[in-house]
Amino acid sequence: MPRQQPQPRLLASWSILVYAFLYLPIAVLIAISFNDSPILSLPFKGFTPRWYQQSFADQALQAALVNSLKVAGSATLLATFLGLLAAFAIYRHQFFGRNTFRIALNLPILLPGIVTGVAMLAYFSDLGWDLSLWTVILGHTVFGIPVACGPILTRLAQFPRSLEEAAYDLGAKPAEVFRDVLFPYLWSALISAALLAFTLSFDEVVVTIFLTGRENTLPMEIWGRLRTNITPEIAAVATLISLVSGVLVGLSQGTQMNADGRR
Amino acid sequence: MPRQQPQPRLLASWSILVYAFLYLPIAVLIAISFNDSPILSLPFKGFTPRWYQQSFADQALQAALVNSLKVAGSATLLATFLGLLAAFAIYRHQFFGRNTFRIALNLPILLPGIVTGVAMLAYFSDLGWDLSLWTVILGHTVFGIPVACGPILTRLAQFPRSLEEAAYDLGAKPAEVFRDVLFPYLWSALISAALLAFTLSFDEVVVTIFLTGRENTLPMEIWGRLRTNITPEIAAVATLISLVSGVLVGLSQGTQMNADGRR
Amino acid sequence: MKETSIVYLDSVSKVYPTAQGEFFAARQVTLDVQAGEFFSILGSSGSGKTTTLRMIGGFEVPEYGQVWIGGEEVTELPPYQRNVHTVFQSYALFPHMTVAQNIAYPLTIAKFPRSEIQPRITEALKMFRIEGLGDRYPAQLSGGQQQRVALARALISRPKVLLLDEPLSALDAKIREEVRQELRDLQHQLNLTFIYVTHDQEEALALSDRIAVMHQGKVEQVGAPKDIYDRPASKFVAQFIGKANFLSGTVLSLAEGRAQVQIQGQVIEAAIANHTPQLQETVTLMIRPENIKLKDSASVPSENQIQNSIQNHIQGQITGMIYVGQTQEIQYQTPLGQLTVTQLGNAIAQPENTLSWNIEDCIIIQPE
Amino acid sequence: MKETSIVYLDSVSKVYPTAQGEFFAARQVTLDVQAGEFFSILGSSGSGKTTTLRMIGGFEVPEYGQVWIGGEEVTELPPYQRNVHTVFQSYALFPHMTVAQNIAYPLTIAKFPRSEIQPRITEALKMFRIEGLGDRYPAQLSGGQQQRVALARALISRPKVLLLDEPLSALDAKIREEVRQELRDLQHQLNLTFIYVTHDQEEALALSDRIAVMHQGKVEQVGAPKDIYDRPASKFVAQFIGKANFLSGTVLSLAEGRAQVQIQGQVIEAAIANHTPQLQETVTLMIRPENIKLKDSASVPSENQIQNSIQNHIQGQITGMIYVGQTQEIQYQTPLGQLTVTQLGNAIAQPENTLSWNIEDCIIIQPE
Repeated sequence: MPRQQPQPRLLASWSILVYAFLYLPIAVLIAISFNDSPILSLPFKGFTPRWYQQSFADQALQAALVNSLKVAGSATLLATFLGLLAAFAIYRHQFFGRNTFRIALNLPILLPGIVTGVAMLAYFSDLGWDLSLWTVILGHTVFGIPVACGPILTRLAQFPRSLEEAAYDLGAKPAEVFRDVLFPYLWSALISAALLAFTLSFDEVVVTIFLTGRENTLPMEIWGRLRTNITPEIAAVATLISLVSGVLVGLSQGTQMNADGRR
Repeated sequence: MPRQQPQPRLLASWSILVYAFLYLPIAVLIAISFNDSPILSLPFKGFTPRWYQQSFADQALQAALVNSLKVAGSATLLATFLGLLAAFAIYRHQFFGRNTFRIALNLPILLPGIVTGVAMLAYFSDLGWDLSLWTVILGHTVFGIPVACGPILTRLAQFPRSLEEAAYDLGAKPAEVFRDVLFPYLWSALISAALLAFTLSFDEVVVTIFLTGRENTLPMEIWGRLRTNITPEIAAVATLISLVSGVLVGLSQGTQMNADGRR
Repeated sequence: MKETSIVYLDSVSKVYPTAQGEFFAARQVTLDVQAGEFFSILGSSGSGKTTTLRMIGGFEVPEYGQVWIGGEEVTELPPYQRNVHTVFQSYALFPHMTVAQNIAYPLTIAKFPRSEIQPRITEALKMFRIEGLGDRYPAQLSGGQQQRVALARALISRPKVLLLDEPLSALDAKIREEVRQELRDLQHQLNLTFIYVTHDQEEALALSDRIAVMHQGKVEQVGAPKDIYDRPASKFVAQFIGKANFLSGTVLSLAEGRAQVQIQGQVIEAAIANHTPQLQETVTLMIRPENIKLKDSASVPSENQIQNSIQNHIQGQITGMIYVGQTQEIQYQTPLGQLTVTQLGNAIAQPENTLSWNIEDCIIIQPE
Repeated sequence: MKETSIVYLDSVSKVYPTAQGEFFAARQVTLDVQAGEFFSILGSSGSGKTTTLRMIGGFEVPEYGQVWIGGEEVTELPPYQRNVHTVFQSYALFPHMTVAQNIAYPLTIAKFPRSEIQPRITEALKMFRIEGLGDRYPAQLSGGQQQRVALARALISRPKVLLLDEPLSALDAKIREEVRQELRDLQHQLNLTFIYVTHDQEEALALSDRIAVMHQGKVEQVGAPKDIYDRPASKFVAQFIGKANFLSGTVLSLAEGRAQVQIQGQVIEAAIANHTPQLQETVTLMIRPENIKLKDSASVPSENQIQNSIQNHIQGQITGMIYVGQTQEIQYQTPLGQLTVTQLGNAIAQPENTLSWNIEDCIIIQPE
């Protein structure tokens, strides 16, 4: 009989508590979204898919979803491209100012959304731009850049410089080195970055409130309704959003880890 | 005469553009906060410290600041402690489920604040708790845990296991190993984690709106005023908040990098 | 054995589950180490040498078998309840403590009074010639100094046994030989028991009283350095420790420690070492390249010495030469096959030569 | 020189700014490499050997001096405009390309037609004995196979010069010697010029036509392996390549390549190599431990041979012995000081002995 190895039980139970604490509210939300009761509360009175059916049929929610996808899609493309540039700049500046650049990049993401919102509103009105989905896209791009830059920079930092040098050595010019060596290497990080930026943009409320014109995004629509009539329909939509966010973030982290493993 | 080394000029100019894009709104905000004009806009009509004086004298802002500090302080302590536990759990589970744990931890931070807010509101009302600063603190702790866990986990992953083993080997029991070896090693990461969690909590609006009772936090107070009277005083307060956030995040990252260098 | 040896491993196995089933990092390892011995565990990476050391130190608990230290069974005791200390490959000095605090740690944790700790630290700093460094932090020390601190820390509480996990591998080649000598002197001086893990055969040969050679989790051979080098138990050991010529042949006859072996139609005489062959068995012979002597073709033994067989000398033709400074390796084509001969310094071989060796230097080994 | 050498470095320096001022990674390095040579750059880490190679490859542009390849100045040309290829220490195979795609890369990038690439890949796979591996990815290969792919890729476009940056350091010790021989054969077969960077003196001695020994950014000596080993230019070179006994004494007289040197009251004769001393100068003598022969005290030379000085033999007493398998190192205390003698195999020294050497093996070197 092989001897049993000791297990860290105390730590395991503690950490289960922490995770339970994190996830309980979400569990309650999901329960409410299937609850056959017209008020946003437990106890559970029976299972119903009614709130989901109702939300799928809702015209205003559909329009808001389309707007959300437009904004998130465009902001993601911009943020990923600019994030790639920023990551390169940080990576190349091996010596002077590398850390300064990195911190400078992360500041905007940690500024209160309310500050970013006020600042951009003032800025756009100075430029004389009308508020529209375009101004929202620009606003989302501002906090999307640092988010997108993160995974790209992480992967870039692991990039073996010798691969690049080998390509140069074998006759490739700078653009060809990027196409043949760097881009295939960064591909998974770009996907991961884009997924993250998309999720954040899709969920954002505060900046959006300041920068949008007449069009509502999905979280804004929910926000608006919460003040008037709080129904379990909201819980259903919130559950769906959580699901999409969860899947996207999971995919993003999975892509990163796969790439790490393969390397 | 030494030969000059080639510089990557194109990349440098591109990255300067990206940073300019990120920081222009903040620059405009700062300019407005010193602008001698009663509307929230440029052009610059002259320098005045008036808006800052006005905001310092504002009783409601002072009360909101005190609330913000209470909430952020308590949430930070809770989040850092629980984040440390979570980081340990992930670190110790070398084999099975390590990545799953890590992803599970990061999900709540990326859920829309609006979803977290609705979910916790429903949860607390089910529990029959009255809304107060305490419910806000719990809400902020939920997204503070993953944020605090990040730097701790990063540092822990670099921890040379042999240090721990050496301490055991020389006669230290588990609690002594933690006190004498692990804690001093993690110290900088804990500071860094706490600073991050504090900043996020201090700036948060969306979850706070759902979970607060009668008391306002500082961003909530600004939020409330933006709907009624938009004055440059708001720009002054926003500038101050940005400054504090910037300093805290800078400190946090600086602490981390110092520790990395010393290691 | 268990009760009298200072360290005794009784058929110890360490198993890890893998996707392909169970992986034995150590398989039925039995070792006994006597007090005062310098005992080395030699093997390449993945041979199980470090796993074995970690089971003695208490960092791994074996799935099967028992670990005895000082006559007591300690198989499942944690490291802090064992009277052995480890010097880690990375030294594992606590980065936030000064040198003096590092060295004092085993005493501090054992709650010795301050007044007793101080003189012992002073003494240790002096003994390891790091007097001036007590207030420095590990990051401010050179590799050699860090190693001294690690040794001082491990020895301050006077353990029965010191475990050393490749303690020289982080040092420069030049310092390494110096420190090697110091280690050996220290062990003699304090009459300590050292269990020393290394992948460097020269280190093991130069330092050890006895060596255990490990391969794929198993102990291949245990013995004194000369024993292992001159009479390796298996082809693996012969190859791992030094260079060797291998010949394959059939046993024709056996007599008192000797065997006649037929190789490519030639008959040569070989000594029997750890492996006793059967008649007609196909065996592997080993001759170390430095044990082959070169003679001019002119001075071959007379006809009646040769009789019917070639016994222990043969004609060869040079096919290659590699100059490596101290020695020169010469490849010969002979009727027995390719043979490599090592010569010292500037000796130069004639284009055609007779190769000869002592019969004791040509031994029969296990064919892996 | 510049025009006829295949690679010529003309007083090249590479400078990095540091907090303490300028750091010279390479300082006035002048090297000329002839077509078809196997030229090694030997040095420890930080000696500037890799920096030098990178300036030839075009990865670093020197602050001072010029780099010439094939008679043209290429100092500031990027790597893709130089007809030299590099085999990197890590091999640097593209992980997302198959073996065949990796090897084809230099041809693909040079826009060769597909029909021309295919047969050359097939030929290369065959030549490097990796026929079956064309469709695998680098991660699926062993270290030795990866190395072959890296070589095949570097050679497919037939460069004038191949730069190799410690190509064997990632391989196991046992495979290393095999691959070493293959590399040497390849270079002979294809009549290539190899510039080979290594920190392993045995590798450099065994492989090279000529070796440049680097130390702290400077070239200490350039010469054939035997030259460098037997007649090192400096104490550093003597120590770095092999083991050496050093003696310090005063020059008494000089005559046709010889000098009489007084050491501790004794006079010995020494050969003059790269450093010609002055009368009364304090010089360093070097004797390789394997060049000292041991004789019984009985067979000392007769009185009239000895005359007044001891010339090249001396009495000694054994103070220590280190067994390292192939050789045995014996420490002697002699009137000249400590001397180490290396003996091959199982030779055993008598407790008291006479040490002697050829006068040519005791040479005067630069005192660092």
